[in-house]
Amino acid sequence: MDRARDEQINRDLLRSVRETGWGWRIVVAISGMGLMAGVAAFAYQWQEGIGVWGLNRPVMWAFDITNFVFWIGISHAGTLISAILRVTGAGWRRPVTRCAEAITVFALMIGALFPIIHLGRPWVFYWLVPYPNERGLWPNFRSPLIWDFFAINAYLMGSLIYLYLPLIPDLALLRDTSRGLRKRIYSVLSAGWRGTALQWDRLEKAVRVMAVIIIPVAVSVHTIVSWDFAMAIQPMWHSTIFGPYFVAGAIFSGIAALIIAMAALRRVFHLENYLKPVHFNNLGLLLLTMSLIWFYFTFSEYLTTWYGNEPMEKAVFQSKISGPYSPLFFAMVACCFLIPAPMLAIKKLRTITGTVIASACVVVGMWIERFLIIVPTLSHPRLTFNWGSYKPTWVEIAIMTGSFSYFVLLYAVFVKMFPIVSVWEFKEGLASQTQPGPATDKKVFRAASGD
Amino acid sequence: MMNETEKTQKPQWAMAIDLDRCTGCEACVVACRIENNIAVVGPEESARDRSMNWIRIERYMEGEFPDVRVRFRPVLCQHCQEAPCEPVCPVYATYHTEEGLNAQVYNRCVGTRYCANNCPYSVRFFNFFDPQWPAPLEKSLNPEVSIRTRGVMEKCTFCIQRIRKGEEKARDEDRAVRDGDVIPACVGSCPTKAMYFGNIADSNSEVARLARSNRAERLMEDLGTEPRVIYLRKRDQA
Amino acid sequence: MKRREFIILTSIGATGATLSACGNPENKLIPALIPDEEYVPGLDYWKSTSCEMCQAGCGLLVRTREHKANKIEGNPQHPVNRGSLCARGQAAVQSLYNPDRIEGPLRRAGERGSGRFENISWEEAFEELTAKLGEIKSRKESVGFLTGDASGVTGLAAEILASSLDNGRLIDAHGLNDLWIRAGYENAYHQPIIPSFDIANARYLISFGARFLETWRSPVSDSLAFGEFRGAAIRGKFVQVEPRMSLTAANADEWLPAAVGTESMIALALAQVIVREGLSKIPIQQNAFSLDDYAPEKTESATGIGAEKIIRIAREFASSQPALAIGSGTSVIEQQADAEAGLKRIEAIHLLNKIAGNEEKPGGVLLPLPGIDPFAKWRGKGRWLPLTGKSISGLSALLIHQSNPVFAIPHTADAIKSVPLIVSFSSFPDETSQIADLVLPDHTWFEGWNIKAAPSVKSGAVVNLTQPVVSPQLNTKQTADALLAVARSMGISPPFENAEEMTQQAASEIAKVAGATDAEEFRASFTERGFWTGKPGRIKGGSTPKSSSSEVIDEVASLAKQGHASEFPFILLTYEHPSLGFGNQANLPALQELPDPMTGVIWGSWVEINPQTANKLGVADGDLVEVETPHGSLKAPAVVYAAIRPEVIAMPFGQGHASMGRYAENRGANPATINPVAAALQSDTAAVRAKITKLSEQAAHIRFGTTLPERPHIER
Amino acid sequence: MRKLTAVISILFAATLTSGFMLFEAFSTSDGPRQPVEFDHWQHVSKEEGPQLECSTCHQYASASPNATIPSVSTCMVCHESINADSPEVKKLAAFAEREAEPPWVRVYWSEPSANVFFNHKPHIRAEIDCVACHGQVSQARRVKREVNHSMGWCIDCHSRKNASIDCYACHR
Repeated sequence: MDRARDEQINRDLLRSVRETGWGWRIVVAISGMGLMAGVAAFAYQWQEGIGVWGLNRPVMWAFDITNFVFWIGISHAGTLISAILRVTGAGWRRPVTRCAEAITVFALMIGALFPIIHLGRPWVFYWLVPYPNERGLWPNFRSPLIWDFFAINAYLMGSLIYLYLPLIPDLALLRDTSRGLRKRIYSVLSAGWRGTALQWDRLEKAVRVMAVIIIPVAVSVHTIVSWDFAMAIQPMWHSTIFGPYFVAGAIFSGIAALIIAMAALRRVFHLENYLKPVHFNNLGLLLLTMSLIWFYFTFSEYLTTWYGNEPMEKAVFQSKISGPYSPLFFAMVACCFLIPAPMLAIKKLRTITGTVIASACVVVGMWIERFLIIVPTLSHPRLTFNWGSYKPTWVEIAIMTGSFSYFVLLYAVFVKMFPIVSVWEFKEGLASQTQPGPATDKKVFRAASGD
Repeated sequence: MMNETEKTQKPQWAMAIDLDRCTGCEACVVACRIENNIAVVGPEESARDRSMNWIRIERYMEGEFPDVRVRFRPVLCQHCQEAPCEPVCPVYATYHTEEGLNAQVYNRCVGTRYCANNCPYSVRFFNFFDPQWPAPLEKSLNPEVSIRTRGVMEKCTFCIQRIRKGEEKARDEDRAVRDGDVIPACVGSCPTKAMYFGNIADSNSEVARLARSNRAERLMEDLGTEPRVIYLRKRDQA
Repeated sequence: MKRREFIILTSIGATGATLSACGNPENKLIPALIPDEEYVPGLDYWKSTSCEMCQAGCGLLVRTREHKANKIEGNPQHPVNRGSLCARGQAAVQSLYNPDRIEGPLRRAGERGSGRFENISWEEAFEELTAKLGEIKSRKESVGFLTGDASGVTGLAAEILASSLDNGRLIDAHGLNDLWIRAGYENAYHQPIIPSFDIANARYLISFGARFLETWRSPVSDSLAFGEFRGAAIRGKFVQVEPRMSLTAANADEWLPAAVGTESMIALALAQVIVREGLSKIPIQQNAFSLDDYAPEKTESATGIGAEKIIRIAREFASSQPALAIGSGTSVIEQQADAEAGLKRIEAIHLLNKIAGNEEKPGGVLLPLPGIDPFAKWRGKGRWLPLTGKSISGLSALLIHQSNPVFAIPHTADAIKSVPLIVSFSSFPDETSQIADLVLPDHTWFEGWNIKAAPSVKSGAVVNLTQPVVSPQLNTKQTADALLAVARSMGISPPFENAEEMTQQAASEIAKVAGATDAEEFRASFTERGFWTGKPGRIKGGSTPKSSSSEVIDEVASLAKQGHASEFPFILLTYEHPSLGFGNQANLPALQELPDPMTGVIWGSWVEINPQTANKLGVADGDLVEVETPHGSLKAPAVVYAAIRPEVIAMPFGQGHASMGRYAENRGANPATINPVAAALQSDTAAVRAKITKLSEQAAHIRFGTTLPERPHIER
Repeated sequence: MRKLTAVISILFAATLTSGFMLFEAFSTSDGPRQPVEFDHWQHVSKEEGPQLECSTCHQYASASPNATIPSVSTCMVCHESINADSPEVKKLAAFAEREAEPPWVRVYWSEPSANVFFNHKPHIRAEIDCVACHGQVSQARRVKREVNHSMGWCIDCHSRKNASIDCYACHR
């Protein structure tokens, strides 16, 4: 590989770390303000009580858990996709993986906040943690919320490791090319990476092992999240397909989020040479597949409910199809299937712009889907005397805005600190193109890590 | 002197409600509110469907004028033996006691509201805000019952404070509990005497007798929740 | 004896005797008179007293701990309520500890009606009142005493004070309603009695608009009877005849939505069928109605109830023994003739009982046991007048106690406002106290004394004792005590020092009636139980005057106004709210948040409209509508209510307070302003023609629960 | 340099600890001041005193949830004549005169927010010594809180005695 090319790649991919443009500053300022609004709203809720939300009897969950499920869903973008692609050896994955893995970690961090935010008494959230105490009290291991606690923690840990491991060579590159405080930080983070054959060997192995481990963990996380509902006996919650349905929905929304993030990065950091239309095309095809799978699940879920005609299930069903929630329901179908599926199916429309539009629809549609799983069921309890409705307040909307802003902020900071396209993997990809066959010669990469 | 098994076996509390006698007058609703310090949430909060009634009268009106039929059903916590609310609580704030009560421990509650979402009877109430007792209204509070704070779930306890007193009384007299030892506030106030309370494990008790009645049914029995509230169907000729 | 032993023995003897000697010290029923130092913190003391939330006279046990009342239960020994208690009774502690009680005597500081008052001491208050009454006396002008407690201690104290003035006028706040009921039954029975009805033992019950499960005479007592009626080996059948389905009708096996004012036609049609089919138990030549005009075939178009149904029910009624007809129905009152006809209705209904042979037997109509007036010995010649336009005119001073006429009977407000001196004894800042010159707040009945006869029960007469269960919470004074104090300073010496002494002396009188040998012992047990019941040894007639129906009819006629059907196509029924009553209980938060059992409305008022009518008017549930009658108009949210006749709209009393504390104020509308006849009678019986218009404004409308059928409606 | 850091941190820790201990010692050295200086030791343990049982005055402990503080009238049964001219008894007599109860300051209680409904009766029935929960009140001239009634402390004893550790046993 020629040196000039190598340096060009380094320059391009490390530009986000080295240079601070106005675009980045504006994004940080706006998302920072959004986050502050969310934090202020939460502080207000903490002070006054959860009554400042629009919840009521019988709708005791709404925006809070919708956001929780939504963010946990988004988190399936990354790790799962990059792991599957890595395991299956899809070569085009290389510029995409890190971007996806970062989404996972941040979406998980934010998603995991919601179960705490939604508590009536958030200051005692630690009671969900099993720790020995003089009172002899433990959490209830029969509760799906405790399963959530373990599943999300496991996934978060796994995802962090999985994000970190492939980052090490790039951290070393950064260490070697920066000065001052940054250098100190990167040298700690790069954990003594010198690019020896042994290190490469171990890294490869570790990444491979993690890729295999993270797939079942990711599947289990969203399955368990779905069990929050499926384990309950409420109409249209108590469904056996919720596990795969949720996982499919999660991957679906995750890919959509990834496409949007990639498009934004491409634009802001001029990564046109790295994130190419082919990536959007491939991810677009994946998104199309997921859209079809999502539609299949949704169709069978609603068909069986309709055909079963059990009065209580049917009441919830009708509230979605023809009742007060029908505008949202049809918006969901449009956003998740009717708009994206044809767009992605037609090759002409599967451009960068096209996939981004489809993805935006999907993200919105999947948020509505989560809302429609939670609220219509809760507002139609079995005893019709207690039927109710739900309207959010500004506090819930502010907290939701805060969560989105926080995500953007975290992402922006991450981009500022680490190359968002894996430098060594990209180079590995180039090498494997020029030298067909498995890339065993680590010299290339050693060079990449900068000597 | 009662025998040892009678003494050691815990009473199994249950309630029977005769729907043929219940007129829907709601005396029980106020009796419960006063006995159990249930907060009045006020018009603004009531408008947001947050009023709390541990026992409520459900009214179902069917038919068109002039053939309108109205049915009333007092609904309170059914104290299910297979309660859907219990397994889902992550911190054991709601659990099952040896006396068959579905207990809610207020100061263990973190407020996930999962129990309320999984209750098919919608009998769980959440304290969205701290209760307000403008002075001197707080003097009317029952010192035997906890005052709940915001963020916790609450619901019917079968008047646990009265159960404890009744059990204490029986113990003082060295005998098993019997009918009349425990009278929850709603049962005591009922103007048509439509409600009965007692130990269903004692086959001679009134509730056990009524549970065997051919009019006996339990609410949504098909869910397998095994409620401890027994409803006696109306004796309509129709 | 060692000193230590001595201490142990004496301490047990001194403080423990009353409590520990009885075993478990919890839940001991003890007289309210227990001296303070014998209280032990942490223990429950149950004190017996009597409920004064309505006229039924239920016996109560109040649970107190550390000098605070925290729960009221029915007294299980009391013959009226046998341990049960209604919603109003349960909520009564919130009147004792109401945050909006008047804390002490007040003198008006601003314009009348401005609501500005200054705090004064009781001495100043008495001084001022005595001086002013003295002036009025010297000018030989009239002073009125208006009280809702005419038969209790306040009534007697007012009589005593009135005797010290030359022109004292005694006005009974419940008078007109009592007279109206009395006059109706007098028509039916040709003697001044109010019969009692043995619902418990009847096997067939037809009620003509009597809401006996909610508000009629004695809801708890009647509910107990209804429970027995339902629980009997042979289940009784219950038919309710009324144009709007009340809670009582909702519990009926059959609801006959007869047109307003045609209840008597239904009764007579039933009677006609019984007679023509030869099922009558008595010969029927001597009745006032010519029954053949009321044959069900002839009346069905007017009543709206098919002849077939009437014939079937008549047969059932005649063949189910014992059977019972109760109630009085409703009617539109627009002129004097309507008022007279209204009184006639009771007669028609009771003809049915006579024909079916339901009198003076278990499960039928029972003629009442003689009543007891505990104060008979001290009654003067003063006659209690009903509260009418006439009785409050021409007064120089008006003393108002336990009555809120400015709100409840708004057409009297102008006459009251023109009285130069208004003294209110209200415990709460209600509309009447707001226009008073002096406010001398009364104790609540948890803090004061009273003794009163309750309506008799099957087993005998009942006398209730109300006694303090807690010490006075605020700087208030029992009105009877205040009146006696004023009477003393007016120069007479009353036979009693205060209300407590009045009850004690009255108790001694009852001891004589009861034939008790030891008056002291009788008094102790009376005080402990809070009531006495039994068959009086000798009959004491009391001061019940023979009613004069003309007085009622004149008052009603003077208030009625004609409305043309073309202009006012609907009939407005105004009815007593099941828990807020006529508005006296609107300041109790527990009752404000108690859903109306039929509509689920809380914290407000509403107008019930048949779905057909609503459809025609384009009114949806919760829309604000304007209801106009010849007397005025008001705005309230609509409730689309399936169980009401299409031409009838209905609205409960209870809300619409301009002032009465935070829970009652500025909530809903007061139908008393548009149906003055019903307001004057304080009853459900008088309807009025009305029209209804949908408004574009949005209404504050809060409901608990839905009005859906039990199973969701599923289209297959 | 390192040594100095270590010394400073040790000193700091020691100051904190001793300060805390001193604070503890001062704050609990004496119980709250009561309206009448009632001396338990004099009534219960003093050789030449009346040597009363706890239940003589706290007479409802065996029969009710509350042990109860005796009313002044109980005190006056003896103090009408005994030690009637001591200043503290005079204070007591003044209360009795006014038919008022001295505003005793509570020493043992649980916060209302703990939602604990303690009942003395079953504890007396199980023959738990008063000292187990209240410390050496009989030796105290002024009662102070000696035992920390934390939930763990309650649970510990309940488990040892095979008493119920059901939540509803204490909370409701």
